[in-house]
Amino acid sequence: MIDKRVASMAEAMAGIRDGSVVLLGGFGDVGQPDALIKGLIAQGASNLTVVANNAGRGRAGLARLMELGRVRRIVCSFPRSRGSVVFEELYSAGRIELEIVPQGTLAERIRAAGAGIAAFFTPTAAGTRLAENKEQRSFNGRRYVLEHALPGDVALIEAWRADRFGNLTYRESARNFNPVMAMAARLTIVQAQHLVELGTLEPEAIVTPGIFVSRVLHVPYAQAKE
Amino acid sequence: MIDKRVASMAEAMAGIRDGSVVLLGGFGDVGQPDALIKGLIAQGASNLTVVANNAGRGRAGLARLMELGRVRRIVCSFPRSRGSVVFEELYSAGRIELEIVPQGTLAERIRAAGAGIAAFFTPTAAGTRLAENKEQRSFNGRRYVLEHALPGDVALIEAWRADRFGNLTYRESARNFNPVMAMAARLTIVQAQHLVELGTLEPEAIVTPGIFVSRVLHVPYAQAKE
Amino acid sequence: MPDTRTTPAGLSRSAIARRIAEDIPEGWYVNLGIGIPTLIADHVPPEREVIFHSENGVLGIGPAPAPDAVDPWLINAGKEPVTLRPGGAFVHHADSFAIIRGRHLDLCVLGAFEVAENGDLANWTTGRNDAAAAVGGAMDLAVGAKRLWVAMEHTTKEGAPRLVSRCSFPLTALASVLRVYTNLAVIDVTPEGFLLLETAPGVSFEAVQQRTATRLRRPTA
Amino acid sequence: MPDTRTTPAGLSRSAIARRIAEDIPEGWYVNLGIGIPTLIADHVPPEREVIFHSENGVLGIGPAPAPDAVDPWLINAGKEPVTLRPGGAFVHHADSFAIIRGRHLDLCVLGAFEVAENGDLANWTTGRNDAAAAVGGAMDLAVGAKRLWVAMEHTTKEGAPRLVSRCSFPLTALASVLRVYTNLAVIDVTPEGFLLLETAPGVSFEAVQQRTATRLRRPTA
Repeated sequence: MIDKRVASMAEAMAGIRDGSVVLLGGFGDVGQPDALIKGLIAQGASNLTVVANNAGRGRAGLARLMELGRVRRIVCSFPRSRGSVVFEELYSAGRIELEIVPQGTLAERIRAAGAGIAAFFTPTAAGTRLAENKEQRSFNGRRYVLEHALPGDVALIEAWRADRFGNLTYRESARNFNPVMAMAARLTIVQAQHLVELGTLEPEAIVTPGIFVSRVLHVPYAQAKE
Repeated sequence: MIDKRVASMAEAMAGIRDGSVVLLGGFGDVGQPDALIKGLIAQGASNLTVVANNAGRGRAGLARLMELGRVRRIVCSFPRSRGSVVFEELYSAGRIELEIVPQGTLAERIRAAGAGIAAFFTPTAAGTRLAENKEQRSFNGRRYVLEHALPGDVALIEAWRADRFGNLTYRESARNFNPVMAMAARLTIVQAQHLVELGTLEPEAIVTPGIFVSRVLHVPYAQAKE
Repeated sequence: MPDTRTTPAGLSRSAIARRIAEDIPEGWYVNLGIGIPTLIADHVPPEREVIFHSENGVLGIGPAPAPDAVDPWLINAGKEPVTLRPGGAFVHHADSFAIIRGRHLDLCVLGAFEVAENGDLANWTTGRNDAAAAVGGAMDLAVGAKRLWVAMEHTTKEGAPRLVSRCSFPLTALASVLRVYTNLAVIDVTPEGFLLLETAPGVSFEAVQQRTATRLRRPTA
Repeated sequence: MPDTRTTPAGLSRSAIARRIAEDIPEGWYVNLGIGIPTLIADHVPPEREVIFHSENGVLGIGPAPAPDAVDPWLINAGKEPVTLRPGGAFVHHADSFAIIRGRHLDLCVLGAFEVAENGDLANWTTGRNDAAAAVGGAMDLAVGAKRLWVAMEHTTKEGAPRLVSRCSFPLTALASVLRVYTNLAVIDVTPEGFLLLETAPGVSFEAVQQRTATRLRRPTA
């Protein structure tokens, strides 16, 4: 029987290695896999590259992981926002590397990794500072920038419903980066609000088919936001 | 009030011009917009480029459009299949141009057009006859081919349910190329089995949001397959 | 530099938003940036159906919820709670930016630091000691929407013009802005440079020209 | 060329499919090509959960329906009616080929005209007077799946070997095939060329070698 459900956080986090590239779902706090990030903090992997839209807020979650010195490099579109104090401290102290990527290019680079596309030409950032030292080329008289796939070793994903195959649905705007990141990592770990019986999810409405998912941990809301 | 529903086939087909690139949804007969193809035959546009997975079967639908001499060029992955008699006749007589594209490259080129990506590197066909005269480049020791976006002037789409905004769902494997083609044309025309009230379609389960859709024609099944 | 004490105030931020809302017809798909643009939605009458998109994968955003009706899973790109109108839909981030980059939005309205007379936009970083500036979706929106309008104050707080011959700040996108709405005027970007379409009540062409760092043309009609 | 009259028949098409099914463990995501590969699904016992994928956007294909229970909207890539197992899902064509190209399938089994000892695959066109050959999804599957196996008759009907030092037909993909199952043998493609793993009952190594156009190695063990 295929069963991707795991019974404990330790099992969910097993095998994440130092130096991993970790894709973190979420947009701000919404759709962010809070419990798994806590689990990663406890698990101990370090020297990580984190790919996420934001660079953490406050002192918990991703900010805590960074504060512990476990993140060598962050790839994101919006590092500096209200409350990104830990990132600001580390960055001004030269203790974290930053790659800023326009949000759509970030999403598309991750999708490309999941879809087996090595690189693509996007009009975004053409002629700007973020395209410096990148190949630029004109198609039909318009300028484009060559951007490369951005695969992860691990993806941490928040979902709404999951079954034992790892089929997933999301809730409203908590979908955001999660389905794209789920495609793009060798090890995709999901925290799901609800576990449901196989066959319960409507085949037309499954957003992430289980083929992209490695492990599913049941994390009801109260526990996730504790 | 936004209302993309049209009352007649003539209204659905209005403005399709000679020389258009027409994206035709469907995989074999499933998800194929039979009624709209008939409408296009009646509408009269000629010198068309048709982008579809297959090159038509029998003497009706796409085959009929070709037989009438209205298709100058076809872009597809699977031209020669059981029953593709009209295509075979035209092709061996030198009366139709053919571009063969691997099926995944076809889908991705159409998606790229819809997503504003000018070109991308795919491993598919690298080193084969279908990559001749195309740019090839290695990434991480693997060979890739540069493929270009394939936009349409018109897309003809079959959907299961539609509302007045043009939000769409599909039925089972009739989804296939339809959502991708819906994104990639300036004028996207839908034949829908069911028209439903706005707000009836579950926002989490809409596959094609109305932003990609121009017109919706109600074509119940009996009528579509008449 | 003009004397800020004599600068005509022109329109309030809310009035700029209201002015822009007048120009958005029914049926458009629209993305609104942070700042003045966010205020526009409140000025589109509910009977005029305009579909608002947000980068985080929401189509059909409605007004802010009552404080006791906040749905924590439903936010906009500014991370504020929102509602969904009937006919709304959710997509993932790659599809959301396919919508943006693929020229499916009829309109995007962004704030700006500067707009140049060739349509260059600078709105993501002042470039000063700010290597970690947050670009978010601005660059995608600026190149991707069918129409890019800018909503901003005509000058900085210090009175320096924001409509310039060439941007001094790092660019967000080249030659993208089609129109600028400020507290003083509505100005089109044309192949011949800035074209002043209208001024705010009580504001003269000369007052706008004085606060603009490059030549404004007037309609020839 | 070997005399076809004395060619050992070896396994039937169905027996080749059954042999391959033995090597597919529970939990794999598998795409089956047209021909012998299609027969494999019938030989995987239902209690062993293997998830079959089809290019036209179906995950979780089940057995063919009864003739009176055909659902016209549900077909596989061979355009035959199929069923969907519990836990199945539908995706669109770009996502379906993201699954293929993105190395998410554990296995793809295809038919072939020829396989070369370096793993080159030729299975889409004989290249003779056939400029309109149909490639379908073969090239994507061949480069995209984690493992590519081939199922085919060991020789042509005329007795010509299909396992060759270098393909004579136009290639589908370079250096992609990992294993070949034929009516006569199971053969791995290794950096040192073809490695014969087993022969069909009553078939000798020599009989297989005689019908193979390049050298077969035997396991050193």
